Amino acid sequence: MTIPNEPQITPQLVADHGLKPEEYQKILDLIGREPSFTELGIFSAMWNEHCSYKSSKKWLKTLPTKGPRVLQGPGENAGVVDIGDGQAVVFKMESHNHPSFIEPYQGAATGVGGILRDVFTMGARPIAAMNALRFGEPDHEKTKHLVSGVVAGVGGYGNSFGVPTVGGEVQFDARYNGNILVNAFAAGLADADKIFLSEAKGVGLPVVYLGAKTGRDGVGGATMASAEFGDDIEEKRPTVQVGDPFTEKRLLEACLELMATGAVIAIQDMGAAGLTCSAVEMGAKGDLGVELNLDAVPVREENMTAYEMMLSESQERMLMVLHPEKEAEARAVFEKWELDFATVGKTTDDLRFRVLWQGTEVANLPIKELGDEAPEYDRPWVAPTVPAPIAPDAVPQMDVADAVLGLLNSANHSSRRWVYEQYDTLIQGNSLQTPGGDAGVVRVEGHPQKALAFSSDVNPRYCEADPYEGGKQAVAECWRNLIATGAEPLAATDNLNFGNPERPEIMGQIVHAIKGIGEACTALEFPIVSGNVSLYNETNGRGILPTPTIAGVGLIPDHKHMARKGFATEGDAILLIGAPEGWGTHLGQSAYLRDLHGRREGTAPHVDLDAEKATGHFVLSLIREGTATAVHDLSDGGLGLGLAEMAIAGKIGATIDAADGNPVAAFFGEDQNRYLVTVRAEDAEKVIASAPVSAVRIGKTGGESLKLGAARAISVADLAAAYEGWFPAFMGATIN
Amino acid sequence: MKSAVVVFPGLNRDRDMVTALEKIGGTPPVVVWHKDAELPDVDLIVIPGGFSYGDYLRAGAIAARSPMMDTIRERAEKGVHVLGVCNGFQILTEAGLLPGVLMRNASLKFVCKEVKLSVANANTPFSKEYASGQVFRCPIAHHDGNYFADAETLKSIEDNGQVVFRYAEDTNPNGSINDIAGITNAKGNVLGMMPHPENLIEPAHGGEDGRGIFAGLLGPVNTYG
Amino acid sequence: MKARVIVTLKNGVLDPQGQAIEGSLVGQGFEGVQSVRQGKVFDLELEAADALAAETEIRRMCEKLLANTVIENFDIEIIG
Amino acid sequence: MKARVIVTLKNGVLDPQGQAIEGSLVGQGFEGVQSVRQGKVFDLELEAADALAAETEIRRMCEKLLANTVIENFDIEIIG
Ligand SMILES: Nc1ncnc2c1ncn2[C@@H]1O[C@H](COP(=O)(O)OP(=O)(O)O)[C@@H](O)[C@H]1O
Ligand SMILES: [Mg+2]
Repeated sequence: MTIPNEPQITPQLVADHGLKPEEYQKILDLIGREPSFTELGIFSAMWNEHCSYKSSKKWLKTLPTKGPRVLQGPGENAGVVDIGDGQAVVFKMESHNHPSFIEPYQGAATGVGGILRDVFTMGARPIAAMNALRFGEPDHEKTKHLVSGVVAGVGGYGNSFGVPTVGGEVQFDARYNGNILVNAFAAGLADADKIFLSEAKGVGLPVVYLGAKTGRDGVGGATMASAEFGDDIEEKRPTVQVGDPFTEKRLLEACLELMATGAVIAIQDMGAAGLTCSAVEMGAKGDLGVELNLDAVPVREENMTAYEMMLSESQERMLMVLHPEKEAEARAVFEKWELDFATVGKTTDDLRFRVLWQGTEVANLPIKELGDEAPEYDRPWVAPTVPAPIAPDAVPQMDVADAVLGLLNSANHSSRRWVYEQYDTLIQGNSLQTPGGDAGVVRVEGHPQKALAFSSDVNPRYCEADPYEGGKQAVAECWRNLIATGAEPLAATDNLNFGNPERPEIMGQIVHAIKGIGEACTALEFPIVSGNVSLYNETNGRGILPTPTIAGVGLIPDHKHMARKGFATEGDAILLIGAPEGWGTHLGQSAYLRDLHGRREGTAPHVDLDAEKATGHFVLSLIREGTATAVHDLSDGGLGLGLAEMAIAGKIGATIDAADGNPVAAFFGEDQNRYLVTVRAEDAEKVIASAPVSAVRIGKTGGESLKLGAARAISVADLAAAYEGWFPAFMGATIN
Repeated sequence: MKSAVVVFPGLNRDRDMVTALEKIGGTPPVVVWHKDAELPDVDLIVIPGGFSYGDYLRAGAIAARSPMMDTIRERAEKGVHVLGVCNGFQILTEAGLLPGVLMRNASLKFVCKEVKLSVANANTPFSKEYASGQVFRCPIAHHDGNYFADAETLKSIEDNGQVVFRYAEDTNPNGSINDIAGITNAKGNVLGMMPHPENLIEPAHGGEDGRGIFAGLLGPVNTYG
Repeated sequence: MKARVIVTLKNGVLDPQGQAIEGSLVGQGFEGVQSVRQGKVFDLELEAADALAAETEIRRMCEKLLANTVIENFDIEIIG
Repeated sequence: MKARVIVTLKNGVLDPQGQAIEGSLVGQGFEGVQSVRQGKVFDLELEAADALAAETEIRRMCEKLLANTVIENFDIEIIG
């Protein structure tokens, strides 16, 4: 064998590749010799946290991933769920946290590009996108620049590519000062019997490279994404990748056209660790070897080494295994779209991953073991300590009207219009609900009535206080948001963002959050069909709030029966469904405490999954039968904020009775599984009588102001001014 | 009436436009790839929105220099109707079929929302379904919609009635001079507009205000689907 | 052969980017800033017999594509 | 005082704009074109005690706003 060994492998070099000494020993044992430099790079890419899920795998396996509609669960580029009539929705969420902190525009843009590619790699045309964003505290010196750059980057890529952004989240908390979170979601539509997978089949078939040329972008990027930030962050900068949505748009059209010709046997996009991960996955899944000839790889820079080509994270690239007899047809498609097309290798029967470069073999590794033998850790963990409940008399009191206005005008509860108006929310002409409602809704093209709903949720404050309840709550809130539009929740994807798993307390958060997510998904019949893990979100030893983002998809069989959150007509009865006695009670970890009083105390609210399910199904039935005139789920900010949002969205006021107990608890408690539903006054009694869960009439819509119990009435115009005011005032005239 | 939608790489509202033309006109338009040898004989040529060639260099600049645009220019000279929406408008100005330029929005941000348009000239084939002065709703989605022309050009297009649509009721979203949202050429058979009437043509879109533009050109056939 | 082309907006043509940047700089405390105009630069590599040929060719590129001569001026510098 | 700032992409950073322009130029028959990289130019007017003060100030502007130093280099020329 002629594997060259330049440079010398030293312990330092091994450490620089993010490999622990015992992991390196495992490599030596596996291949029976010292790896070449290129091989070391390949191992580092395959065995880092990002690709191997080595810390989380054990726990991820416990999530429910099956259901009658699930066609493809985790393990492929995206999950696939049957929506009837021979169609399927394909979706996934993925993080681009570290790159976005380093270069917010390009980091966010390439995050969007990556997730879109995951979806169309499977043969689906993207029809909706969301973005869940978490930034540091508003007055941190970097925050504005990061918000401005990330939002511009998400828009810059998605708008040009041509997918409507229909939802997302934006939150601020000091715990993200040094590690922002950028989680991008995409969903696409495909024929259920035309899903493309990454498993290669057949020996001696051409492995074809498609799309953009390879540069030195992000060499070491996947390794970086799994490393904690230290103060040497500046040095990691040159690995930034630049996105090219124009190329991605052409790649989409070319791939779909190519798939239609029947030429594609297997396809895999080049994401993190590019050529390495994609080639190994295709071969390993199909029990085949792969031989790559790097001299055939289209490059855009001179003198690229084998190492650089194998680890490059240049964007907008794909790898395919094609039917040889269709190669000419395939090439013509790519030439039409002016994209690179090169046969760079072939499948083999020896189960080896061989890489040739300038006449030498620079890597020769056992392909299955590269993935299967990746280290898997059962990292030590300690159960999180749950804080004590807050005593009712420790809750600071405040005027209810002032509190509503204060929340509406706060960083975390104000309107996100400043953000989503920078996104194309209408393109494709199918958007039935654009951002601002409980979930984004798009019509299913080609079907007269069907629509899909999308929502992304998590409350990291709850997860910090109690990862188990917080995990449950994230799932329940997402499910609830889908229900609130009239959708039957189908399935979800998760994006688990945490700190350093090598700390037992962080690992404990992960374990408990996954347990909570799993239980909620099981109880609500809302399987997880894809997902992504982002660990090591820490700077100088301080971790982010545990943030397991849940993004869900729901099906609306007939969009005539779709609900919106704005009050629809004057004189409707307002019903509070699923609430405890006194309407609201739980103020621990509430928005009221944190955002109005600067206090983070108490327990996370408990989610009763049976009650959640019963309440949700009842609300769904009210929407389906056309009884509900408006629907809104209650989450952080409670009843007071929920009512204000309904009034602002519908431009109609309301008068609410006085609550029985403490007004602060009633209006700002964050008890779970609650919805606000309006119905025609004459329907109210019947609905209340038919409710299998608690349902109380709390007031009626009408007039130009919102009056909450004994508090002073606030005009809807003033509510709207407070709600719409915070974000533009905060951002001012920033330019990226 | 026969129509064609011309597609350059990077355009992305071509499918929206095809749907609108089909729903309103009753028959689907011919979709023409910019490199196709021939542009069929049609009465209306539409260049839809998007980011042709990524909008790199200047919005619409690269597509404007393609051979297809020479063909479209010849057809326009013969009196064929040409409609450019959003990127289509930018391409038409870059190609010199319409006066002025579309610069970066004054906010420097991409903006997608609904605005109000008023009809400044109802005597064009594109606006004849509306009344002069009528105000209607229309969505926008663009990064470079800030219309600019030098004083002389501006005076001449204003005097000639070439300004067809203006942003109304303080909804100018991009800093366009004189609130200009859509203009025609001197002859009146080429219209460019930044807003997207094709995204407001049916109840599911929340309104049908945009139909008039297509109905005027295609004849009002009502087919919802 | 290498060349640099600088494309700038003509006098009197609105420059929204320059204006916004000016505002932002002043807002960030750079109070001495009186005006900002933004333009583009293109660094080209091309095959050409000599500098003159290169310049002639580049001038045509500017007129045909690189500059929108309705609103922009261009300057060509042959670097060698 | 007048100054010109030229901002260019660092070596190796992908330049989709330059690529698209290159493709268009070649397509329009400028076959000698081998590579195009696009950058930005800012023409500034500012008040400053002298050229050195101006340059120091502009350097700060570049670092804070005009250039994205993660992927771009900048060059300052004081014109007078
Ligand atoms: N980054 C974003 N992109 C698009 N839409 C967003 C974004 N952030 C928030 N939104 C939208 O703003 C609305 C309010 O968000 P949020 O308060 O998180 O909703 P909810 O409480 O219903 O989960 C939702 O419609 C959401 O989709
Ligand atoms: Mg909601």
